[in-house]
Amino acid sequence: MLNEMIQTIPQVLIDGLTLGAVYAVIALGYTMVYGILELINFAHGEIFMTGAFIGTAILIVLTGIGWVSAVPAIVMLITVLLLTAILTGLIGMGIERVAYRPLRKAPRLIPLITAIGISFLLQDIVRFIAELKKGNFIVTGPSLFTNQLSIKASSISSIFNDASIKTSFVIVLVTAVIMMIGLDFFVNRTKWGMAMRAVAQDRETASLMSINVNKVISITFFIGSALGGATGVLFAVQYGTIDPYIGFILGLKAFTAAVLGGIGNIRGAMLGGLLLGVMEMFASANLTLLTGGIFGAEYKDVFAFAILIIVLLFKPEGLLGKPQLEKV
Amino acid sequence: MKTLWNKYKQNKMAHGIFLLIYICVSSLSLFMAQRSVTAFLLLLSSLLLLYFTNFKNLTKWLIAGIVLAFLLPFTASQGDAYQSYMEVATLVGIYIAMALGLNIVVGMAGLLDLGFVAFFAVGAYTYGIFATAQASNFMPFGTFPLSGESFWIFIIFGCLVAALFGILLGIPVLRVKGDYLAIVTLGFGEIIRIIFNNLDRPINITNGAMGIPSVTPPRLFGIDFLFPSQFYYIVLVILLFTIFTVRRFEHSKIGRSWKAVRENEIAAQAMGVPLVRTKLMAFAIGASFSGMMGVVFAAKQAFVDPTSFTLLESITILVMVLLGGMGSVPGVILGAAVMTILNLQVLTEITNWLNQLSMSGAISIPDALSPAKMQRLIFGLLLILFALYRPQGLLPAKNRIYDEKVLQEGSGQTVLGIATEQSQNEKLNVKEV
Amino acid sequence: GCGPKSESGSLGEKNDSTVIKIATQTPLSGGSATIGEAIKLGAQLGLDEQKAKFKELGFELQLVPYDDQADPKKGVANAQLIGSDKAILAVVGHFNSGVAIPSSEVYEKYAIPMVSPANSATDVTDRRLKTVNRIVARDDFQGPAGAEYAINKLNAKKIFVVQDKTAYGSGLAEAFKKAAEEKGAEILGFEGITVGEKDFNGVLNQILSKKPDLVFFGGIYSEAGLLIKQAREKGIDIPFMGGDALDASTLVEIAGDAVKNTYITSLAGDSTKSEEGKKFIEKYKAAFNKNTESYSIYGYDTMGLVLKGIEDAIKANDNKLPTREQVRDAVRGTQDYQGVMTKVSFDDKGDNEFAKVFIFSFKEAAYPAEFVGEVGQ
Amino acid sequence: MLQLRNVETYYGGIQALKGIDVLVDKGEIVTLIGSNGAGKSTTLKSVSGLVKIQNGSIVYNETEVSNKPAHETTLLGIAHVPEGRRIFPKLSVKENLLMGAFSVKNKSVIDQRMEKVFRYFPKLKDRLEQKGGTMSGGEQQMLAIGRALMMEPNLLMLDEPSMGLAPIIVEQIFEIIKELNQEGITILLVEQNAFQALQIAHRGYVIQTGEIKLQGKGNELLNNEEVREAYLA
Amino acid sequence: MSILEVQNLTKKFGGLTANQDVSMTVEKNSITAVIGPNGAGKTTFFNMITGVYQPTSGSILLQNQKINGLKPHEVSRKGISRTFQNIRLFNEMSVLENVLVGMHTHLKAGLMGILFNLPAIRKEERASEIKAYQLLDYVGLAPLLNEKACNLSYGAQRRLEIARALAADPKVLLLDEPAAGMNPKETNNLTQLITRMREEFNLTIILIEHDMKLVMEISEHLVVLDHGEKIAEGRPEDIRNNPKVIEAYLGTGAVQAG
Ligand SMILES: Nc1ncnc2c1ncn2[C@@H]1O[C@H](COP(=O)(O)OP(=O)(O)OP(=O)(O)O)[C@@H](O)[C@H]1O
Ligand SMILES: Nc1ncnc2c1ncn2[C@@H]1O[C@H](COP(=O)(O)OP(=O)(O)OP(=O)(O)O)[C@@H](O)[C@H]1O
Ligand SMILES: CC(C)C[C@H](N)C(=O)O
Ligand SMILES: [Mg+2]
Ligand SMILES: [Mg+2]
Repeated sequence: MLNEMIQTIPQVLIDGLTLGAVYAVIALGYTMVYGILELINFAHGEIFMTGAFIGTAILIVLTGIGWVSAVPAIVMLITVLLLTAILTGLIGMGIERVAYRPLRKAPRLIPLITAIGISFLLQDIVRFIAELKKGNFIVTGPSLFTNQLSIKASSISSIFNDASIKTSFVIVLVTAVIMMIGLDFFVNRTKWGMAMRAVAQDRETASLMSINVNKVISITFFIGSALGGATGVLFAVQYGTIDPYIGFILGLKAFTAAVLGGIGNIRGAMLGGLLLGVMEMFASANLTLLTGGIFGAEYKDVFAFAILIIVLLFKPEGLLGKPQLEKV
Repeated sequence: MKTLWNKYKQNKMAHGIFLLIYICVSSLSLFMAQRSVTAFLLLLSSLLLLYFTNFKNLTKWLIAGIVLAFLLPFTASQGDAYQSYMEVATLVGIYIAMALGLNIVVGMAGLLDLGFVAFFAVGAYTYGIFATAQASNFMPFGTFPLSGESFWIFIIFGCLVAALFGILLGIPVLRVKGDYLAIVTLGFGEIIRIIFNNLDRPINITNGAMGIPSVTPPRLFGIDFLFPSQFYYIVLVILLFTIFTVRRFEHSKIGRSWKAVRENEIAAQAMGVPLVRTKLMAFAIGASFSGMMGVVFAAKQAFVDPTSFTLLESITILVMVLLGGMGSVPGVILGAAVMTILNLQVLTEITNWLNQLSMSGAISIPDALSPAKMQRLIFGLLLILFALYRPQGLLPAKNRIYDEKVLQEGSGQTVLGIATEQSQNEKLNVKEV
Repeated sequence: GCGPKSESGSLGEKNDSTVIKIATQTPLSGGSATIGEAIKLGAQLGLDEQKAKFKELGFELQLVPYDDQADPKKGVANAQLIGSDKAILAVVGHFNSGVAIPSSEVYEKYAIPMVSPANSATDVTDRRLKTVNRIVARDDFQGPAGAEYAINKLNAKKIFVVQDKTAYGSGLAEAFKKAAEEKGAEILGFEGITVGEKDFNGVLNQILSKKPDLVFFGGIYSEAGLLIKQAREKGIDIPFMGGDALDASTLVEIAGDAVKNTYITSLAGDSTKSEEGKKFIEKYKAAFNKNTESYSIYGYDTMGLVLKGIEDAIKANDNKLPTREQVRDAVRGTQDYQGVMTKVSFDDKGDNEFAKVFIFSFKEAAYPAEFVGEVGQ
Repeated sequence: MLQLRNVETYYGGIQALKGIDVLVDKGEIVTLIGSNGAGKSTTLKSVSGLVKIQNGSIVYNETEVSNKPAHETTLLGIAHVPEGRRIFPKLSVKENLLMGAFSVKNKSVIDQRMEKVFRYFPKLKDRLEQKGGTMSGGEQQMLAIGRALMMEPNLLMLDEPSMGLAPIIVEQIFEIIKELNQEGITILLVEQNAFQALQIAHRGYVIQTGEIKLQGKGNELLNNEEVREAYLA
Repeated sequence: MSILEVQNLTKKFGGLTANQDVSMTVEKNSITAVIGPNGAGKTTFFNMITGVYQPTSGSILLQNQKINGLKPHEVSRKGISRTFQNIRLFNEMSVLENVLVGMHTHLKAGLMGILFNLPAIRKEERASEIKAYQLLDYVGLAPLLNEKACNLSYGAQRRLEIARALAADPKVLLLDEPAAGMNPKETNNLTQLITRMREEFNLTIILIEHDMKLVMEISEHLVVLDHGEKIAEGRPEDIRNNPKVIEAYLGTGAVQAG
């Protein structure tokens, strides 16, 4: 039994990391917005979904005019990523403007209502457009990367099986890491990043430092949503098929990941995402083995949530979160 | 104009007359126009009007009781739409009770709970399993399904089991704070749902995803409860009990300690409020209402399956609380009623109407925009508008107003710290605003 | 709508014909809206075609589509609305068995006949409600039919079963598993996935290491498409098999080339085969500017059957508006109704005696798949 | 330099300022004193733009600044050290100081200003990497003033800089205020510690429930019977 | 007779020692002041006594009973009540309700009693409302009883904290910088209130304060902390002239002012 588990580990790890990378980058968006506004932006999952659709639409259009075959896939990907990021970034900014800004002084949980409202709106609007254009809201985009690489894990040790990966996996992972490092640098090393952190801690005082708080919050939403949208593109590239309802579950998982890593913490979001992905993949591949068939793959979320709860019990602020000791 | 309005505001008589006329007109119109949702809603909103009158509490309760127990069912009963109104009214009652339960947890104790529907599920399954043959899969003794008479005991049972689960969930709560709590409860809710969805193996307890069909209907004095118009009364009774209980708690030592914990944990502890116990109590009591309604729901649907207990459901209940006004009992009642009626009746009717228009060719809509699919969109829009225009909730929470005169009087007869036996406390007249 | 009494029907009714409404209840929004929509449109086409005929009888036909959102609670609440609209004489629906079961408890109370174009779960008719009928095969017929084909024709000895943990998916998977075991195959695994998720590599890794001859999937096309696609990417090139819910063009769209070597047991035959089928497809396309789904034609046939029942009831009632009970009994009494796709005779439970299971194979990435066999009762 | 005319400010329905007139000339130290809730902080907030005024006008260096948002008034050279210090707790001391010079692009200017801050508060130089939130109350107050100085303001508004500080620190703070003023910074000071505030102020205003009750030279007010009775007793 | 005894109390936060071996004895019915520079560990000291922080080592005895290790609400039950340096009221609750929460430990109402609205519970509730009102009257907040706590002015909030603490009927009352943010006049009033309270409620009071005038005026005993350690202890006159205290804390000006 153990043998079987170990054999599949390289593959499980790779699959888990792919999924985890997607969780992680979505989690970054949650964490950023949360870090500044203490607002769980429940519409973030839908922004991710919108990004996936925008990206796919751009790809389809570009394919239509024969661009895709003319340029290398990677150039193509970067173009689509950037375009989508800008568009979803703008959408995010707009959402903040309409649905969150008027509620800054309202009780803390009220923006939750508008967030849910926005989610429903985005889902249906995207669905309308997709159905109008394609007659079906489940959309499969052109695939950019189809190569399979094989990792000879068995050459490391014979207890491992070989693993295969899509080239897109490498691209997803690399992009995700670049995004995280970029974001980390931006927030911790640049003046605007510092302004964001200042706004997060004390908006009023930040405005006394000549910081235009509204602008900073807009920028935060822009970046968070741009990341979300870009992740949507990565997702579409990796999994091929999207529908207007992908945002809900993925958003939920990503939010969980953000909390697991310590919400508000950028590296935490990354760690939480990757961990959650690997955990889930491990559970669905091995739970049956581990429990002798009593609990199967369908319990993978129970497994993941149980671990989350256990982690929070021992480290209530998440893995990388700093304990928020209230000075009494 | 303004003075007239002010006069009106102070005059009980005027209130009474206006209300009476209103109720008469709306019930008459419901009586006459049986398919009219508008009339039905108008009659329901007489309760809202009633809430704004300055009658004594007892009077208000009496009038509300008459409207709900007699007038509404009677006037609606004359036509075909009767059962569908009662179905909506029953579901409204169920959601109100749940929202009131969640309001204790979120609104009063300030604990963000995103897995609240789990308790509802627990209640529903408790009855569903024993009121069908399902229980014989794992219970070697006893004959199942239990008879419909057992339903009444199961209401209490569901209440207790849900409270127990509330405490179970509460235990992690002791350490986790704020939005972390949200995710822990969310996880808990999902865990419960997934477990119910999979407990057909190794022993078939919940029948898994297939759900449990043909749940025995409740039975009283040889009468089976089959129709919404019958369940309506069960729900009404439980709901009254719930409101009554919540009101009691709200203005008691326990209710105050919930709010104190919400406002400032550290100060609350320093004032002798035990954090753990207080929070657990909020979870348990909040859960118990859901548990009871879960039992009713299982009996009403005659079918229990895990898809009724998704995260979206928890979020919906939370939105009811937020929309109505966190911590405000009347607000939450209104919020739950508005959300449920919107979702189940108004939106369906609107889209049906639009649909007829488009089918009869009055307006032409591309298929992708078919009105039948627009419910969620409209719902989303409404949510945003509500939140933007009533950010404090429809009826924001208010503190109890104490009458200074009475307190002063009372003080005259007591020495600081020691209340004398004969202090005429009964006179203490507490008003709600 | 908010109009006056229902008997007088809806807006702007000038002539004296009585309105008869037929409701559909299917998911029009949410993840499985494609087929829900297809059923509705099929039914709509069926109804539109017969409007003239009923006009002559002095009745005006109207379709009232309800969106059950694949949610039992919504289904039940809609059912109450349907029940209280006296003009509604029958229901075409549902798509999900999980919604059909509780909703039909309500129909039964109002004696509104329901005919399902899609629900295959055994509990739908096993509760022996007078109002509940279906024209498709049951899962305990479909599952074994698949098992039979997998073992005898595809030579599968070791089978891995995946299901989506919904009422439909697990019911079908259980039925398949049971039959396959009886027929001597070894079940290597019985795993669940989550509806709405997009990454099934975890379960696929199990399949990879267990090396079965065939994978059976109990679930819906959207997950199936991804499952198959991801399996092929992992190099799992054994046959996949699934049930009626895979019979949708979207499956091919999602899986692309990967769909090759996939077998489905369908409740709907190949409509392109017959002349009438082809005609239907054309009409449908002309009316809605959309391609048919397999269930479109079932929506159409169901509507035809329902209207036939109503017509019979009208005739039996001296050309007057029949009661719901009369319609209910007339529908249940259907014998040898010949639809475009299927023939229907209801037994005492409301199951169709002529229901068949058809087996299709995807030889290439095109929908519909190639017909390879059928199994009757 | 700064002139408030008939300023009225509301919090929701509550009127906190009922039409006050205050004048601060260049190079002065002007102090506002008054009991709790009199509206002292609100006056400062009205000037810096943290709250909106309903009525009246605020003119700074001939520019109308009424209802300009805070991030714009600060650019004009008005620095506001808010009540309760309001350090960014999770930013380091250095970052807190840098926030003060947020609008400055030139790096060498920033360095120069920082050196100047260290001249007043050498203690900060040793703690550059410490998180603001972990500093003691006195240190935080220094940091808050230092942060405001990074803006190189013409007008420095201080809201109760001595609150909660040890007597020895209070003394230091008042010394520093005097020093800053001598360097040419105009100062508007709100204090509960009326005794010390009036001692260093050129002029003072007594504010009560949103209205100016008295005004005059610092030492005049110090010796005014009414003032002694109400605030110094 | 001593009511509270603290022995070798030490508190470490990671590397930082906030209190180091602090010992002291508090006489029943006395007013003791704890003073010291910012960050000396005064508030931390209060936090340990009230159970908010657990001491790293050392012990706290209330009437010869060990109370360290108890949770804050248990300490409160034992008869220690406090106010907070940074005001911690129940902001959204009314002024009267704030005081009612203070009485929490003394109310007997249980789940069933509340549910069935038993007469005894009703009576208790009414009596407690009256008592709360009297306490508000005592600190001069009676007319504001229905205001939300957060709408009160700063000084009023401090007084409300005191009323709330008194409602618990404590034996020992801890006040953390009660005069902060008050002008001299208000401080004077507070001084009188504190003295009166001690008499009328038979209290032992420990207070932290930076206002030397107040401290010197009302306290019988002073404890000076610096860097977490006790550097001096004694009567006000002695402390005022203690060079160590002057250097670390008082400075030269304050001595004159007081
Ligand atoms: N955010 C607010 N919301 C509502 N009312 C407020 C707010 N801030 C201040 N107030 C009210 O405005 C009035 C003036 O307050 P302000 O803070 O200006 O007083 P202050 O003179 O600075 O008092 P203190 O000495 O306590 O700081 C007070 O009555 C106060 O209660
Ligand atoms: N929860 C905590 N975590 C880490 N350090 C803390 C904590 N609480 C207090 N400290 C540190 O302990 C030291 C003593 O703090 P304390 O609040 O007791 O000082 P204080 O004497 O009350 O000062 P002040 O007069 O400014 O209120 C300070 O250096 C403070 O930063
Ligand atoms: C089309 C299918 C997914 C429907 C399924 N046969 C059911 O009964 O739910
Ligand atoms: Mg102030
Ligand atoms: Mg302190």
